[in-house]
Amino acid sequence: SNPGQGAGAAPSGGGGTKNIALITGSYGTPAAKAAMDMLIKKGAAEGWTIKLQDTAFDYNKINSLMQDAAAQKVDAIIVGYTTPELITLGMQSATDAGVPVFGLDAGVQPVDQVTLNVTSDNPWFGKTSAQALITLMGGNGKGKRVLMLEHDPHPGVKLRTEAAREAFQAAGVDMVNQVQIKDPTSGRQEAMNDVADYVTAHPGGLDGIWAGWDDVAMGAALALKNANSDIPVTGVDGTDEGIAAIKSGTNSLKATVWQDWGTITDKLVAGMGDYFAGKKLPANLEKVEGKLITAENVSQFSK
Amino acid sequence: MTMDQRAKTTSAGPAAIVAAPPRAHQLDIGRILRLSGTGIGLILLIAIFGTLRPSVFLTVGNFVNILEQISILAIIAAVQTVVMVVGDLDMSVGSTASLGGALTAVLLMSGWSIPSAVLLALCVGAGIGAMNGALVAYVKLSAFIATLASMTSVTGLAFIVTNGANIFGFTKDFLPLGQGRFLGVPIPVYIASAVSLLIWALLRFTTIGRRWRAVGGNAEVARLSGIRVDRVRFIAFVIAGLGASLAGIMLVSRLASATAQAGDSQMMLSIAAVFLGMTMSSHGGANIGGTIVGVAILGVLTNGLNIVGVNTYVQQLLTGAIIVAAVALSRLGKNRR
Amino acid sequence: MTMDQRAKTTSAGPAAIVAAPPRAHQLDIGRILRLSGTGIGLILLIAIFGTLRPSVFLTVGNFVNILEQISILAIIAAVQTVVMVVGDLDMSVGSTASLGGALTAVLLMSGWSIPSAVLLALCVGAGIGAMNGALVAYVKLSAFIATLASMTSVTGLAFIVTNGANIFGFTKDFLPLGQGRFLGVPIPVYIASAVSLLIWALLRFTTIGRRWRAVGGNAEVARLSGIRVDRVRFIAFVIAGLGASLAGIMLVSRLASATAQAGDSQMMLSIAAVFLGMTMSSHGGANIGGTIVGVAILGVLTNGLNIVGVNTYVQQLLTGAIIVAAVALSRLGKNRR
Amino acid sequence: MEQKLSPDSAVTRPDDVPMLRASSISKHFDGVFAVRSADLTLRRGEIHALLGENGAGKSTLVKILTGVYAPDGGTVELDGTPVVFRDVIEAQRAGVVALYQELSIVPNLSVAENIMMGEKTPARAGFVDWGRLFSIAGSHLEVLNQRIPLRRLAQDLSPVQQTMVAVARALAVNARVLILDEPTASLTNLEIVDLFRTLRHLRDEGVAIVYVSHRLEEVFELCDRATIMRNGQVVAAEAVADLTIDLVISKMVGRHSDEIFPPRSRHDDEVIVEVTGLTGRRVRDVSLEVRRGEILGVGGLGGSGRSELLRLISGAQRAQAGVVKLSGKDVTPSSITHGLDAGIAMVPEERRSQGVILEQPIRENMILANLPSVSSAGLVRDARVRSLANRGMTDLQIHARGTGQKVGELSGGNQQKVVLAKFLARNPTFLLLDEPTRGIDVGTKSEIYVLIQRLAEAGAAVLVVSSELPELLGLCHRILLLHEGRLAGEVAAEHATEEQLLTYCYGRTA
Ligand SMILES: Nc1ncnc2c1ncn2[C@@H]1O[C@H](COP(=O)(O)OP(=O)(O)OP(=O)(O)O)[C@@H](O)[C@H]1O
Ligand SMILES: Nc1ncnc2c1ncn2[C@@H]1O[C@H](COP(=O)(O)OP(=O)(O)OP(=O)(O)O)[C@@H](O)[C@H]1O
Ligand SMILES: [Mg+2]
Ligand SMILES: [Mg+2]
Repeated sequence: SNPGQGAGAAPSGGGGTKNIALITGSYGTPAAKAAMDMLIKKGAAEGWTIKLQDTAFDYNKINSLMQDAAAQKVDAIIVGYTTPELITLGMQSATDAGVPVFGLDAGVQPVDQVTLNVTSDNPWFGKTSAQALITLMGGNGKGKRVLMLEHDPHPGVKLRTEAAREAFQAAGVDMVNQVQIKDPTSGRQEAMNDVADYVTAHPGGLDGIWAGWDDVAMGAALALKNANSDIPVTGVDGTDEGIAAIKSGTNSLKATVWQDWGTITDKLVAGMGDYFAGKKLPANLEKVEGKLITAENVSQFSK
Repeated sequence: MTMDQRAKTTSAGPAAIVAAPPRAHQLDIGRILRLSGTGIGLILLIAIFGTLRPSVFLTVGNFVNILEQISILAIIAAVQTVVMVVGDLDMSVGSTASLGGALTAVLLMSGWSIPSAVLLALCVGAGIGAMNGALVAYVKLSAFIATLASMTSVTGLAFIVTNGANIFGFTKDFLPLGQGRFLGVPIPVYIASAVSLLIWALLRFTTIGRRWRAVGGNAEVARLSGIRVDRVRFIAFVIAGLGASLAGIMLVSRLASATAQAGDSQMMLSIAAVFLGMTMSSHGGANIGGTIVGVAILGVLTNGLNIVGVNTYVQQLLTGAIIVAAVALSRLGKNRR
Repeated sequence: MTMDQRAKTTSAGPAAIVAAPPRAHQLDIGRILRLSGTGIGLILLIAIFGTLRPSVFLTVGNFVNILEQISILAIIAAVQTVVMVVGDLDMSVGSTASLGGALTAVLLMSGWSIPSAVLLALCVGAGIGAMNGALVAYVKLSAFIATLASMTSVTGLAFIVTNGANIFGFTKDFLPLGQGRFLGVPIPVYIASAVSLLIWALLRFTTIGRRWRAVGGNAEVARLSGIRVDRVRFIAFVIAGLGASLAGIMLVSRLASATAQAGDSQMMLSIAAVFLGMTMSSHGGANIGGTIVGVAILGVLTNGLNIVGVNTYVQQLLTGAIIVAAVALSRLGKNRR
Repeated sequence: MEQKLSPDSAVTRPDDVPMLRASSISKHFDGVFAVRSADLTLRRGEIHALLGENGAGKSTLVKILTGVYAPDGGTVELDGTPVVFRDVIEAQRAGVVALYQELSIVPNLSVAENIMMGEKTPARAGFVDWGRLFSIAGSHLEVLNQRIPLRRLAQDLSPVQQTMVAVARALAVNARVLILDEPTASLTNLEIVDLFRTLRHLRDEGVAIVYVSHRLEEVFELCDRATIMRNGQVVAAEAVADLTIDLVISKMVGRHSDEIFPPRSRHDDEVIVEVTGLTGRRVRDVSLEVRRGEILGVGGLGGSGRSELLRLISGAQRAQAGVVKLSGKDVTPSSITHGLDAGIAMVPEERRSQGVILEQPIRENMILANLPSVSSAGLVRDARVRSLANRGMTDLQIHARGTGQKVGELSGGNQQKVVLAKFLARNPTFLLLDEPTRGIDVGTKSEIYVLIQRLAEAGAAVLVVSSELPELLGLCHRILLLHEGRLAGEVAAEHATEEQLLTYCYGRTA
């Protein structure tokens, strides 16, 4: 399994049985699922019961679930893959009920009502994957034509995208098309069709594809394979599938940014343990960077 | 029985008009089961969850929670009821809610006052309804395809309006609409009650309400009896657009943020609620009382399964099964021919 | 010929039909427009995109692209057509496709052979169809609510089967089903053509096809003519489940991965396609030819807008508008009193 | 353009200005004329019969007069002033009102609301005035001598009651011109008496009434003048006193009608149908026998259970008890399919909702009950379909453009023939006919009688349900009467009278 996943599972005190509600904006994407599962497992090692509830990015539902959890007086609520600013109602009901709220990859700014948010450094992901693509395109981005696969409604992906755009702009990359994926649940199919259409419309008109997450990157790679094109694609997440694709060497997906879920969940579990033990937490936001995976280092990450 | 009446008529000359239906139906258990099947379903659900987690589920706080959680759906389902009374269907209520909310958010952020932003968003909602209504009533497209198409277009519009982003950080004054409480009861609950009552009164007491029902019952007879069927259908869609937009605005206030698809999930739920409620009328048509019971079932179901702590996936599996069970219950008394 | 017959009839007997000015029928432009409105819409779309980007849009390569992109939808829409011929609607085809694909993927990963994995997934699809069919035909629930509920449950199942994960890494032998080509044409195109032809033949040449149409035309008349209406509707749903599952399996092969919701978006599209096609029959009913034109419209639209380089959001806006336009076109000849 | 008419001006007009005059009205559908250059003149205070065979264009003319259809040509004058009604509402405002054929009620509204629909709904500021609604609706039903609970949903009424509610709706508008398109098609004599009384009363108050009916006896009883149509054209307009039934028929069909009923044939003594103790919801313990070649009639009042009896025998409805035997074999059918396979076929009561699929072509309709015989190995053989359809067209003399024409475009009589053809192609040994000639003109009626008799002569047993007593008397060998679901009597048709039948219908044993 991935490095980090097994690491640092040491109990951090403040044990005892705890009922914890884990309410997530996303469980349908592989990366999110991996992180959630890891968190539940580590919590169990602490003696905590973590109940997961998925909302498929329905913020209204996140609010409702937080209200329900607050009404049940759970020991803590963890929100995943959402932005605390967008769920004020749920946050308020938790605060009113005296239930602490923790964040797993939840937004990027410190929010008062959140006890601790351990989050991926999405801008770093965007910047890093963009630079990797520039390297794959020959090192000098000037005039290189890149298609971007984005999804603005997802706060994390949006942050990545913005950082990637900045990096491309700085390098003089020509962002020829920025495609918004409409529905992430069928994202791979959409990406496949969109890239196929673009490549048909502009034969030889692309030097690379930047994708906001691995699933759509795989769709882009499939389309390129059908079009017999060998331009590089980069993703973000470091899913097992993405890693396998990079390792194969024959796939167009050449690089992805590995999100360090091991570290993120470790830090969150540790922070929660400290909180339950009555310790004061130094800050309520921690950002965790990831690692770039390319053909060179992929073997360290694959099973 | 009919024969008796008729036989009497024969001998008696001009007959006295019987003002109320005879009491023959008094102990028709099949009928009672049929008419209240969905209601029984609701009570059963409450009983089950109440037994499983009495200390949490059966509290005033949780009850208020459920009410708050279903308020927005209740509004959309109420206006969906109107469209379905007429015999049509509005697939665009979800996206209209999204757009209405998104538009309000964008306007607020660009400095509009709350009343003017809300008013414009309501007008846009009514406008979308009017477009749907025109396509269905005057161009005579099937309601399904017309509103499906407008759902797609309106979603596109909502994305354009928000530019795909989450919009948040409104003035605090806007938040009470969706988050405030009065006498311990959330404001949305009041609004939803008011809208439901209004729709109920419209359907029950007004001429337009009766015309909606007539058109839904038999449009051709209605037309030949001097009802302007086109106009009547048109108005139903306008109301749906208006109500959807209102719900969307409340949703944005409740969430303190707006996205292009925030309200989309309400569409299917609203239709499901109306269908659940349709079993509660003797003629099998959409009716506001039934719709509210339908909304309540959906609300109690989610809340209860959450509180009992059922795995999300299993929740979905159960939700479908329970909806079927609730509707099927009402079929029990019905199957003899 | 017809005219002659009629002229003879006039003198011959009662209830003769008098011929109007001879040419009136022959050149009924309204009727032609009405029956081919959607087809004209398709041709117009091709013409527009062809004019805007002739060198790209009007190439064999792009044509093959489009065909490949619509194959899976074509299969789902074809089986949806069957259900809609009977006068029902299947909202669960999308989630059944997802489940069928997911199940195949999970079975393949756990070492099943391709034929047995595919066969089991097809059976499960047919089973879901059978459940829908039983609820609609025998329990007599409305198709809308029954399949909406089963859509919810099946999605839950798909999540349970995949445990929410992305499943990938199948044996290479499985991929040609969705990715392979034969004589330069993608395999899915062959499969979609075969399925469409099969459904066409079923509807056109077989007794079950006639029964479907009779039940869709007037279920009571069909019943009183000795057609076992319940069984006939049941079979339609089974076919829908089967076809949806097949499409889902192909989707997984095409994407080389499976998720719990990969096929969900096909549901709305399939219904839209059938509705687009319904305008192409003289009785306004679902028909396979029209459905295929409907699928083609949706495919050409997305591909064309992509090729012309229209922004995603604007694409959505236009898609809705163009669907309305295509359907409305077919209404042109129809509105006189 | 709407015509404002003050009542005063109407009264002051001389009597020779007709209340309504339609001149040179034409209308065609899909290239075929339904009405061609038709004239109709209505005087104040007359009941005017509009007669013609099925498809003659009567209903179309009615719809043009009331704004449902826009005519291709022609003018309509009301009190000498030209009017153009763009829809029903404009016609209604001008006092021209119709009860349309085969369109009666809105099922999910109460009886009272059905009567007071559209602009008639009493309202204050958009709110329905329920008090007035019920009292006015009630008074209209009272005039018709109907005791129907005003709050009951119209869907729960019997077909007869539904028709009476629709009649009341037409009366509820203070019409100057009242048009009734076959109001009595599904009524029994009882209601007809009340209806006629009401119509005569309205006539005496100066209302001009157009009365469309295929029951010519009624016309002679009720009407003052008659306009007769054939093939969309008006062929005569005369005082009823100057006409005889034979004359009317000959003008309608363009030839002389001989006896409408064919001479009664003889039948075997061999009993081939034995029904014992049949019980359903309304039908109680009915037993009967039919012999080979016999035509057995079943009479009764509306709601007496005649249709249910047929449904129980045919398998359309499950019996609670009872046995049906065919040639000594127990074949009590559990479904229509089962019944058909055993040789029992039923032509249902409601043509448009139970008999034909209006949107589909003639040949598709004809094969519905015959799929096994036109197919092999699950495949429909087009050649067999064609030959079956063509045979049906010729045998029953169906007038249509071809077997591909939509049934909905045919006149009522031809639609009925399609239904008959569908079931006759099964060669049933026991044929059940529920109101086989309802709403059908005399010419077609007579053709259908001949057909029924041919079938009996060929060895089938036939059961005919009819609300028209002359039909039962003229066509059948023997007649059973139902009262409240039970057998109330049996008569041999040859020497029976209508009075005799009615006595049994009312449950009085003679
Ligand atoms: N909407 C329509 N579309 C096409 N043809 C029509 C339509 N309405 C009537 N027709 C045709 O016009 C002719 C006249 O029909 P109409 O209904 O006026 O006859 P009718 O005299 O009322 O007959 P019936 O006694 O059977 O009611 C028929 O041939 C009928 O098939
Ligand atoms: N008073 C009534 N209330 C509700 N339904 C009725 C009533 N009378 C009759 N029906 C229904 O109408 C249908 C026809 O009734 P039935 O078969 O008993 O009558 P019928 O003798 O054929 O008379 P008709 O066809 O003239 O009404 C039946 O399905 C019956 O249930
Ligand atoms: Mg007529
Ligand atoms: Mg009857």
